[in-house]
Amino acid sequence: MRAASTTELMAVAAAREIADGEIVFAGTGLPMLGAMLAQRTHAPNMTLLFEAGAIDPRMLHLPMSVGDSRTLVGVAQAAGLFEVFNYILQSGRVEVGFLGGAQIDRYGNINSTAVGDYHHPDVRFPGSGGSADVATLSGRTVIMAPHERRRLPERVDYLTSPGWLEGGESRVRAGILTGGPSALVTTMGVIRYREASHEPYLDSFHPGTTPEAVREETGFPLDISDSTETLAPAPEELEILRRVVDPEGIFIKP
Amino acid sequence: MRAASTTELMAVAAAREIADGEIVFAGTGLPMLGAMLAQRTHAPNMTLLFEAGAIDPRMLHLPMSVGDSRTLVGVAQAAGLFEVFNYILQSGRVEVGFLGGAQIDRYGNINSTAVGDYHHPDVRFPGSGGSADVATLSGRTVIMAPHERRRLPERVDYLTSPGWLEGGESRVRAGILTGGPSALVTTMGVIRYREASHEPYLDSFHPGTTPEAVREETGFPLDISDSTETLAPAPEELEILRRVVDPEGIFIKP
Amino acid sequence: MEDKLKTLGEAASLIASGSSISIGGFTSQRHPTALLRKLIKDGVRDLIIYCHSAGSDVDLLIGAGSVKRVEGAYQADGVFTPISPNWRRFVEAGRIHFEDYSNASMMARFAAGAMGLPFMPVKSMLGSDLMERWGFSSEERKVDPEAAPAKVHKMECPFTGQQLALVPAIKTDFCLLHVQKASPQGLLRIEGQEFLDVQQAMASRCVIATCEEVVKDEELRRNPELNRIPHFAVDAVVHLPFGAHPHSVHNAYDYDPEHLMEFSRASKDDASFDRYLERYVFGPDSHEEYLELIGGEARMRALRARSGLGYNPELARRGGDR
Amino acid sequence: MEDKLKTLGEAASLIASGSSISIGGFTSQRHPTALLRKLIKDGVRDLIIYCHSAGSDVDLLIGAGSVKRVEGAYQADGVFTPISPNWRRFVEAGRIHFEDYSNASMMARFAAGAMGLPFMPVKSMLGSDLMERWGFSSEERKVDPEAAPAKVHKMECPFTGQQLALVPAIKTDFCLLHVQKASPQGLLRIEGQEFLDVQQAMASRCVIATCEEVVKDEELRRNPELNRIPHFAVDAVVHLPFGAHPHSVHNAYDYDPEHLMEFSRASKDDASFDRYLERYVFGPDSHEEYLELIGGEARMRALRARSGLGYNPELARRGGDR
Repeated sequence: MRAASTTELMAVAAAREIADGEIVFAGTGLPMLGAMLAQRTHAPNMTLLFEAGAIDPRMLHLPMSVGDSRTLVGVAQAAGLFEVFNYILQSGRVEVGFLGGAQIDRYGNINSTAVGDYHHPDVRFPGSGGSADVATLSGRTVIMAPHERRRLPERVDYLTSPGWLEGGESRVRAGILTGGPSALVTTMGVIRYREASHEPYLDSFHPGTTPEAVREETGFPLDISDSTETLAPAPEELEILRRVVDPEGIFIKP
Repeated sequence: MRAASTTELMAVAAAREIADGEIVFAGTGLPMLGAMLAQRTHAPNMTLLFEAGAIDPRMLHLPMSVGDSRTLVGVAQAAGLFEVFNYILQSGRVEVGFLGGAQIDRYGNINSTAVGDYHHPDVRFPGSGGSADVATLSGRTVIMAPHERRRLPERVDYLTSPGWLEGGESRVRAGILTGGPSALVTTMGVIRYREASHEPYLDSFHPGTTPEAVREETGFPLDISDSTETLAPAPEELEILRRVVDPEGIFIKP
Repeated sequence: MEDKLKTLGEAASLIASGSSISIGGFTSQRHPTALLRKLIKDGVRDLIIYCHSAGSDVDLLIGAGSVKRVEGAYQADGVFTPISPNWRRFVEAGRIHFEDYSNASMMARFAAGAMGLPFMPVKSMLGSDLMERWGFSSEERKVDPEAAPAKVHKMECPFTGQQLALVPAIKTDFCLLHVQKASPQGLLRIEGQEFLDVQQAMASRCVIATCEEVVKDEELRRNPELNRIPHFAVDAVVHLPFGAHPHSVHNAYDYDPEHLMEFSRASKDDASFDRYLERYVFGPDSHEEYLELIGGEARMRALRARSGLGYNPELARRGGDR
Repeated sequence: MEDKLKTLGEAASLIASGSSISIGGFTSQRHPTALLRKLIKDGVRDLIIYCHSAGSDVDLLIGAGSVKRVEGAYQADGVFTPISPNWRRFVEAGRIHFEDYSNASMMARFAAGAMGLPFMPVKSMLGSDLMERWGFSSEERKVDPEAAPAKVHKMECPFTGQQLALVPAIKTDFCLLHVQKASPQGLLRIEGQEFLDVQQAMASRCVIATCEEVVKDEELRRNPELNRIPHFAVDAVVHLPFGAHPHSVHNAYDYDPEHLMEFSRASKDDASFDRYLERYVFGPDSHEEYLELIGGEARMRALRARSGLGYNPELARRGGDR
């Protein structure tokens, strides 16, 4: 069997962040791969949600976006943004939310809006979508991003989606009473956050890299002292990912 | 043909308050008779609403309450309180609302709550239901009540549903920017309200009574100088009311 | 997925005295009445009830002495009982606590609870005694952990300057529903009007649904646009055909005018209502026995809805005149 | 009841330059794209757009120079174009005004408009630059009658003390939808996700719906639980099969990956996007001609949804790699 690609490694790492029975909010892209994989492996009783209106699908084909008809196969309810955001997310029922972002800073704050000046940006991104909402209102969040120094700065240019803000108690002080990032899964490893300080540390580095290389590619101080190598995907996980979750090769290039 | 009973007279008077094409909010009882009659006579394009969730029914049988399954025949939408109150009533789409009440005072304020002290009432009524909402948020309201002196006091014991409050501009001053009672249809006549002062006056007295008798049975000052006799129901109106709207004799006793 | 099918007894046993509850349905429609009878039989008391337009569901509990407090908007069974008789009797005698809102403001309070918000703004209540007269004083609220700290707050909109009423969210311990179809996993389908069932369910910590029919989860998922409450919000499902009697269930059966009038007549004083309870609540050993008591197959046939209408057009409805 | 059936041209002619609009659908799904092409062709400009998760619907209007301002949360076509290219290009060059919210806060703004409220409270936006950084200053807002007087207000809940964001209601001149089924009288049925169409429609002064199928009003009324927008809220209905192309319509057809990628490639600069507009917007004289141009019957067959799934599982989706 072909060794796991970085994309596959990340999808498997994402899947492992989901416990069976949890209610999971997923955005477009890698989070969908992870959620579909988890549903087909260790978390058959998880409930998946998409903000566009699909509540608990049993998808047969990978969606291209959270609004895709493919999210409606076997769904419990075909609803809309109003129901998902209000009755499920804001009411505090979501246990884990998956997010991406263009920049992720030291405390897991996400920028999906703009690099440079907000009004005259160097690069403009799509914007929050549901990201700020999921980051604020989920029980915990898992962030997925390519690991590049410029994408992991000390402080995001625009804080679209609140992570631990400035660390410590700053999130609660801002009026956000629950949640916060539990993991940042990147192309190089998995970063987590210390309990009270919410300082980031490297939990694991992917096979083929080193803790030092990860720290080198990170734009904020990163404690690597507790890191171990990321557990490689099991052959069954890769098999399901390639043959069942994404046989069309939408994300996973053969 | 048997002459019109008081109930029939009131139902016909209620029907005549509806113009074709209007959106009408109706409560249980006489308003339903009036609305069903209007829909079958001069207002075939009216839209009827019930707070329990029926939007634009074409009823075949008189409902016993606004939640009755009979309100669902031919309905455009079977929704709920959330949709009807928010998207239709509070958003300002309702043109005329029909209300009843235990006491109606000089300025068309309604008491459906209690006579005597609120905490230890002499008589306790069912409460507002949607009455306060319809009275506040409809384009205009038509109130229907038995004409008895004690039921038409100068001031209600408990102001459940705002009419013109203390008259003049007091309704707008209270923050209610639209609506107000346009007619009070009683067992003796039809009372309306002067434009700026919102003082009540007798617009018409039902056949068989006199303006003076109406004033005598009214607990607040009533200008009777402009009154004429209520136009008697047309034979077709009575026919439809008896044979089509209420053939079971739920409200109309044969 | 977890199977949440329970017996009526198992479901009722979840609810302790002193709990806050809301009950699905509207006046004489789609209440989980069999479940309410079971609660009374089990001796559940001191209930705190949040409702909008209640009927002889809440009035049954009031008459049985099971209710400590009602926050709601309306208590009547339409034409059958224009004022719920036990409600009237208990309020006039000072035997229960109560606080009055309008239907739209109770709707907003449940919606706020369902949406995870501490309040909702409404344009209703302004200029009304609903705003000015409180059921419980600020002092009483301070010592009652279940009560909102205020009945309502008046607010000036920071965008437009217009006046609004802010009403406090409701979050109940239990929401009790009766629906047409439920899956063993708790996915619920409602036919006809939803009333406020969705918002009441989502504003509750525990949802118990009795239903006319248990349907496979996969079957309900074939028409996901028709499902109204997701499985993960529901804790127990009880298969209980005719579980809303004497109230109606759209597409299943009509209200029972004879029984509603008997209820109304029985509510004139404690002694006669005790006889009603003895006969219909404490007497039957099961829901099946209750159904036999009210007339069995013949009565159920007489109430059964006609397909395509959702009610029985032949029903003798003038029970009040007999 | 009034017949509201209109031709595409009649419906488009209702919308004047400078109008505020919202557009139904979500990223690559169920947009009234044929109607948008017609607006561009008719020279409608200076549109003020309120959206949540828009895709190449709004991006088409931006690229055509029809947009003055966007208030929204997201601009992308999922995997096809992770950042809407015209949006990115126009914002970076300072060619349109914009203001950023989150999806839930835009949802709340539309809901407030639909519910007749001047604002809605949300728990989102706290701690975020969505709260702190405004697209338009207080001074700009004062001279712009269309803009809310403030982007957001922070509030302390008078009941609980918790912090909330209040977001201003949206009321648009027009809401443009594409749905599966509509009656000539304007009753609308939506299959699959509603997205935010209901709230957007109810928050608009004029609703124009294009649809796959015109169905008799009586027919839609046979399943009233499935209808989503009442006839009296809708002003015009246009029968326009494949009217959402290149976007998908659940149960009808899939998105068109080839066309979406062509759109994306064409959006790299004004000159190439002008060629796209020339070919697909200004070229065809009618919607029928447009459908011929994109491949006619053969292409439509390739996109057609499989019954029971709602999309086409055989669709070649890796357009990006070709």
